[in-house]
Amino acid sequence: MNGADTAWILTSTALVLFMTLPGLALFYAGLVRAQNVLSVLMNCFAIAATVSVVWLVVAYSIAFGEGNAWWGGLGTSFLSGVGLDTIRADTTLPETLFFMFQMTFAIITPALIVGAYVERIHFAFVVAFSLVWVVIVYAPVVHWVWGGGFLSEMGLIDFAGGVVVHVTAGVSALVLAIMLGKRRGFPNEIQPPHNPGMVMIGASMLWIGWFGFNAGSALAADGAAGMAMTVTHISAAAGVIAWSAMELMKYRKASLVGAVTGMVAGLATITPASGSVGPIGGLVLGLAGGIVCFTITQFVKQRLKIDDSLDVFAVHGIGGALGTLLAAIFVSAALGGAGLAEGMDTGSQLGVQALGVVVVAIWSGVLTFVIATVLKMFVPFRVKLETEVQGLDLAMHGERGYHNL
Amino acid sequence: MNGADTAWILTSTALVLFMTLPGLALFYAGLVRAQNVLSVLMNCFAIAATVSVVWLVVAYSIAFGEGNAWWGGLGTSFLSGVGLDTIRADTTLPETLFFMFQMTFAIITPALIVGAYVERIHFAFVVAFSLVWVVIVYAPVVHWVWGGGFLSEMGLIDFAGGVVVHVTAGVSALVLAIMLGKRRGFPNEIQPPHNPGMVMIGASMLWIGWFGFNAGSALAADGAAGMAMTVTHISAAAGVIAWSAMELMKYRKASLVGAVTGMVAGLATITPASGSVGPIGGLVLGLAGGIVCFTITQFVKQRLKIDDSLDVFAVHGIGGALGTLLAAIFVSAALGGAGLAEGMDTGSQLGVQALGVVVVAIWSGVLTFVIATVLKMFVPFRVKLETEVQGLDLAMHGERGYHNL
Amino acid sequence: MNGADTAWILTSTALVLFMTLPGLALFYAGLVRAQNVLSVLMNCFAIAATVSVVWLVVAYSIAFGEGNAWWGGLGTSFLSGVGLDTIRADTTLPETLFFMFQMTFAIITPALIVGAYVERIHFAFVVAFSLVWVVIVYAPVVHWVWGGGFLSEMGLIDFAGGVVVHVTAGVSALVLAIMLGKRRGFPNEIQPPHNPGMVMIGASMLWIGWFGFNAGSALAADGAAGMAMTVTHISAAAGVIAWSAMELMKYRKASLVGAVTGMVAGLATITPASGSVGPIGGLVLGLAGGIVCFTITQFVKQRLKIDDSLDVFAVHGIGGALGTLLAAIFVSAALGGAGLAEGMDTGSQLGVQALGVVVVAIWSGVLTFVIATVLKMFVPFRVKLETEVQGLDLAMHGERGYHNL
Amino acid sequence: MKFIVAIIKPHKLDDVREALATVGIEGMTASEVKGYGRQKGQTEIYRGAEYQVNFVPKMKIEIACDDGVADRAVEAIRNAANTEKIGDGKIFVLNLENAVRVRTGETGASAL
Amino acid sequence: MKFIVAIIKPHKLDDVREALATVGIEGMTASEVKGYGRQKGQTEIYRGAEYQVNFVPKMKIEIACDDGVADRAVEAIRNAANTEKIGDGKIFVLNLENAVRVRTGETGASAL
Amino acid sequence: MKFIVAIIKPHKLDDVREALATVGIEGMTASEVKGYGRQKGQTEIYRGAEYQVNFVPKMKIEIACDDGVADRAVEAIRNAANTEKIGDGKIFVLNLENAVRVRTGETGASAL
Ligand SMILES: Nc1ncnc2c1ncn2[C@@H]1O[C@H](COP(=O)(O)OP(=O)(O)O)[C@@H](O)[C@H]1O
Ligand SMILES: Nc1ncnc2c1ncn2[C@@H]1O[C@H](COP(=O)(O)OP(=O)(O)O)[C@@H](O)[C@H]1O
Ligand SMILES: Nc1ncnc2c1ncn2[C@@H]1O[C@H](COP(=O)(O)OP(=O)(O)O)[C@@H](O)[C@H]1O
Repeated sequence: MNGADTAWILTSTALVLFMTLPGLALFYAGLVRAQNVLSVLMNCFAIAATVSVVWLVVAYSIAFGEGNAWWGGLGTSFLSGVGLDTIRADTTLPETLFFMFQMTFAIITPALIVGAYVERIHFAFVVAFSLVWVVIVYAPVVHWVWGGGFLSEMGLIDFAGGVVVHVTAGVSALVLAIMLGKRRGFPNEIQPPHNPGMVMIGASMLWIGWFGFNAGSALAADGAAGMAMTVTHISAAAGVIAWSAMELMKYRKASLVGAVTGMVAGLATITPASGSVGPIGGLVLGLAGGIVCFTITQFVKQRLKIDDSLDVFAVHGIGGALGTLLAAIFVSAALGGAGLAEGMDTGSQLGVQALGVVVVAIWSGVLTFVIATVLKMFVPFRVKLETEVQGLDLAMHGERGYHNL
Repeated sequence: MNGADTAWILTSTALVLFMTLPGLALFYAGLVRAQNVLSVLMNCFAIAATVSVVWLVVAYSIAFGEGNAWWGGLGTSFLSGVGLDTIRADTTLPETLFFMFQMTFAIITPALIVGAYVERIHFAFVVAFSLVWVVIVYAPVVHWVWGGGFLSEMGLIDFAGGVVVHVTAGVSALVLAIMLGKRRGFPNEIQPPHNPGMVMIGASMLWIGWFGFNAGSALAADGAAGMAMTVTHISAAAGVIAWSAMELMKYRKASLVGAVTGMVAGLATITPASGSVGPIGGLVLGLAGGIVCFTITQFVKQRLKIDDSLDVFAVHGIGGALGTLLAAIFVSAALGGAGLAEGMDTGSQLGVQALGVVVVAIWSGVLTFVIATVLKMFVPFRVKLETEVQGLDLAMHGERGYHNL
Repeated sequence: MNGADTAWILTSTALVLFMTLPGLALFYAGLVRAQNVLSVLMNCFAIAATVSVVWLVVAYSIAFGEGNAWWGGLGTSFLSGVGLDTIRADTTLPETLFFMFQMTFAIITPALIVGAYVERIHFAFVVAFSLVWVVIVYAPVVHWVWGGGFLSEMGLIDFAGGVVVHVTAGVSALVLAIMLGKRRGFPNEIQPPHNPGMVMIGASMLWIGWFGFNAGSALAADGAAGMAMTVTHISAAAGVIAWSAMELMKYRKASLVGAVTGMVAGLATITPASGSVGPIGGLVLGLAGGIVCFTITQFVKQRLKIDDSLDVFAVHGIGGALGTLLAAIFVSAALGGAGLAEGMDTGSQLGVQALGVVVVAIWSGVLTFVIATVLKMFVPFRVKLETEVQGLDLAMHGERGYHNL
Repeated sequence: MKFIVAIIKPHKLDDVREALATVGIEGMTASEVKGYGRQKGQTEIYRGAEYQVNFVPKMKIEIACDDGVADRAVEAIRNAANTEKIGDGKIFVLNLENAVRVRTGETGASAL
Repeated sequence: MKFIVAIIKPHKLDDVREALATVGIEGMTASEVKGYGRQKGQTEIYRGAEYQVNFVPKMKIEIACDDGVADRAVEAIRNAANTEKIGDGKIFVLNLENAVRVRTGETGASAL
Repeated sequence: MKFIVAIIKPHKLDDVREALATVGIEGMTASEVKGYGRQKGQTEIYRGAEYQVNFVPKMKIEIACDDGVADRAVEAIRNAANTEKIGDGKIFVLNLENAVRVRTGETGASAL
């Protein structure tokens, strides 16, 4: 065990949990109507609590157990065999800590999907779906990429979860949004975010927390962590600049919500590449992420008329996929990257990256469709129109977000 | 000195201060009326500032000075004798850092009591009481349990403060609530929380900060810290699930404020045991904490009709005591725990735990009564009815929480 | 490279960025009218993003490149020559991490200036000015003091930026405020802060983050970091007490905004001295900072009638300068400090400190005047009166802070 | 002239606005209010206790109009705001003696 | 019918609501308003400066009722809202020409 | 007596209050409202889409006064609220049958 690495990952675990509680929760809650603010916060909070238990019971084992190329088996359920002094293989960390650090990823990934179905979904479905999804969709993908499964065998570059986190969440979000249908009034009479300041607070926490997400994925306190933090930060900044520039060109105004959305786009894009590229790579990926996600956001909502309400697919799915592909290019030492693994050239690496994205996208999309189709036979899927109109807070949770009378 | 341990405790100190500022402050402020939001924030902020100075001047010395079985004496007042290179005995940390880490506990403990007297107490009393309380009630108990005093001699298990923090605060809160009397309109016309979202933000910060509180109490970046973080997190999650389940059974709705209250219950319960139990223990303690605290909350308010306004006793006092007792059981290696100290069996350990709880509860209750009785001769205790009706913000602090006109 | 030091500075980097995003942004945004809340948040967010890129492109090199006594040259632009394993000279840290840690200072310094021009400045000017200012004003001063430039040669004590951060920002703020002119209605019809709770949240984040700012400036996880954290915290607490005491004497009420402003004053004052003084020094500097800044705040606004809207000069400029001077006194071992550098006596040290403050103040003031004078020929400086009346959020950013209809 | 005060369900505001346009009314003033009546508020829960909320959120619309269109305006509001559920609201008609447009000083119907 | 507008202290809302029930009035509309009058607002302090707040928070209650109960309604409000302190508020009585229940279309007194 | 309802631009509130004082009116009730009329709201942008905001923030002022001063009051409001821009607002005058001061029970003009 290495104490310094342990100290940094203890911190990173706190940072990544902070991304969801309250970071992502606020980011999403500020974007909806005032009558739904609590339901969004509650979705994220309930996912965090229930997924944590499922992670202990079975999901961690499926993701990181011995197992085979496809899954990790059930041998490590309830952390059986893991004690105070157990060190996680191939790391310098106590396994309990590795378990915790990875848990924070398992929490935020289904929480990202919340953005697709806000303001109209039934709370019971949110919890049921998230739990099943983490076990069936997420945990196996983790095993393929980080648990020694077949994608890692093939040499897929996904340092901190472009595929594992953002593609899985983004594609699943798109499928759910289509199945659930549009919010009343979408797209023309949708109200603007009820509290952009809340969105910015959440976004800032996501930015800070992402240091734990990406630099923490080095699993050590060393130069790799330092470089990961650097490219992550530069990419976030570039994403802000790119998105704001697009808005300025289109409306001669740069909005706060736009700026923070560009930040998320830049961060989602750099995530898979944050262990491979250099500062220049971070700059380019951030700019690319901002511009591409801005374009897709409008395409999905205005052309396809799909109410992926908070743009989970356009920002996370596309950003994560884009970064996974670009990693193959900017990993090259010539562009300041860490260099290709031996035996790989840019073409072959790009092939592996593309394969990883496609396989995981299909896996996530198909299984999400199956899970939701089955679940909605047993659990209410969408709320009544009247409830949707009044807002979910009072109807689902017996509370109101703002009391001034 | 060990750099890695130092790095983690520097971080933990920031995390635990973050629990109070702004974590606990927001958690409490969101629960009151909009006209009292600033007074609650100010109570917590003023306590943090003034207690810090008192800690330097005398309280740290009483808690951690050489002294005897009962108190630490005054030898370390103003950190005299402590320099850049002084290492805290029995640790690998600079003593200045140990002083800071412990200070954050001394800040949050009286701040927890704020929940008992909101919306009707006079600000001057809050400050005066908190300072005296930290010196007379809190510091000696710290010495007994963590400073080499008689309870540590007896082998009391209280890793991070179930007795030291939660029982002292909970019992003192109950006594103050009784002495101060009910808020106008209690219990029937009490208004629901003016901003549950603010409560959730604070709760999330408490969750994150609690990693510093419990895992930091390992005073090292090692497997013990990893395990403490794990059981702490699992217990919080279980607390959320338990409380929400109770609400669902009773009202067919799970509220956000309920979920986060369950989280606090789970965290308060695991705190004393977080150095002794394993993941299963964490799960059980969290569930137990959620269910028991839910029940006691209603008993205190609806049966006893005591206006412990934000349920400090029911959640912290009971949770901390429950966890202290259960620690004796789940410490056993058979249940995945660290194992009993030699010479101890479950029965004898349970005896020590019970003794610790009872002694500290009596000490806190009696002295709180004495301190408040004396202080209110010199400092205004409760505000005028008209001030209470208008709200404390404008009357006490010359400010209003929300300006939109 | 030292892993423990690296772990702590990774954390500190996150903490200092957290000071700006969202700490300072919220601190400032809560102080303005509800119609300008987003513009303030956007100013801070846009500064963070754009300055980050400029820091990579050129400013870091000017500040920390080899260079000469006056600037660091352009050799390290785009971090050229810095790889995964490059260690920053005179530290035990990866240079990428040192780059990131210092970047967070480069972000918050221009963001501090935001307080001078809120509610009436044009967004385009904010971005343009901040970028030019970081390159021309800030980066060279960093080189003089921390990059081996002439002020460090002379033995100036500025551990964490009393001169580098607070004097540069404070003086520049004052100059900009004068050039920009008063807000409509200043000083008599200015509205009180629209959300003091938001101010307190931001202030709490500043307090926590300042641990990374000052204790992080030790660039190591050791006793120096522990002592820096201790004196920083004590000074913040003392600042709160001093400011609140002044208010109590004057109005018989202590306000929340006053308390948190005292905290900032205490923190700005200790910043330059946080590597030199002991706990007593921290206590005295905090009290001095609170009292002096309280007095100057009123002098600037009520006597000089300068609308330095959020008191950047009075709190940061004066606090930073005061602390820089007092450092010369409380550094002495007799007062619990680290002791004077050999060859220095209190008088000579005081001379160096005074010189540093004066030189940097003049440099910042004159150049800010020049930059603003030139920039306003090309970029709109102040918004139209109607926009100012309606608020900047809708006009500049096409958004509104609070939607309830 | 008449001064019409309508209390409606908040989400009906846009429908009512559009309905009024069809009868030629292009101006109105809306505000958030809390209503008490037959429709009871939902209960809120807080830490194991239930609270009855007496007042429910409503939208108030005030319209000044010429006597001639008043009846059609009332009818338009009624149809647009009606959901056939308790709590749909009320329409009150008061007499308006005079109206002035601040900008021009026009008075009477021409000020509307 | 009458249209009664009462400006009261916010915390008196529930008392007034109950008082009105005793005279048979089961419906009303309330809203938060800011009042200016003899009662002066408290001063606010901000960084060493004091600000006079001109407007104080009040609650406005609007009640449509039959002519017959109007006087009793006014009396009920007065008694319930009275604290014998400056700023207790005012009650204004206007004439109400017509009332319509959106849901049913009932008009006049039966719409209340 | 008259019951004057004025819809003005929010930042004009203090000017209007002062103007009313000059004609001897020392009491009024203000509230935030949203206005719809000729003046169109600015557009808001959200993630690459533009939204037209139909309602613009306005301030509503209600003043009860004696018949004698009503005209001067209206004039005072007009002058103080006028910016010669669309959206300056409207002033509506209704008849007020009675007024009661809660604290004292005074009625009529002496209650104001
Ligand atoms: N007598 C009244 N005076 C003023 N407003 C009223 C009155 N009665 C009802 N209202 C308003 O109308 C709303 C709807 O009335 P309610 O009795 O709940 O249902 P309905 O409109 O179907 O009769 C109430 O919430 C209240 O705002
Ligand atoms: N002339 C008026 N027109 C409308 N509202 C008024 C008028 N005068 C007073 N009010 C309202 O009544 C409230 C109380 O009046 P105030 O003069 O303060 O005390 P009192 O009710 O004891 O006379 C004020 O805050 C204001 O809201
Ligand atoms: N017919 C009406 N009834 C009630 N309020 C109105 C009416 N017409 C306009 N208003 C109010 O007056 C405000 C200003 O009116 P508008 O037509 O925008 O400009 P102007 O006052 O210059 O004619 C509107 O925002 C609305 O609040």
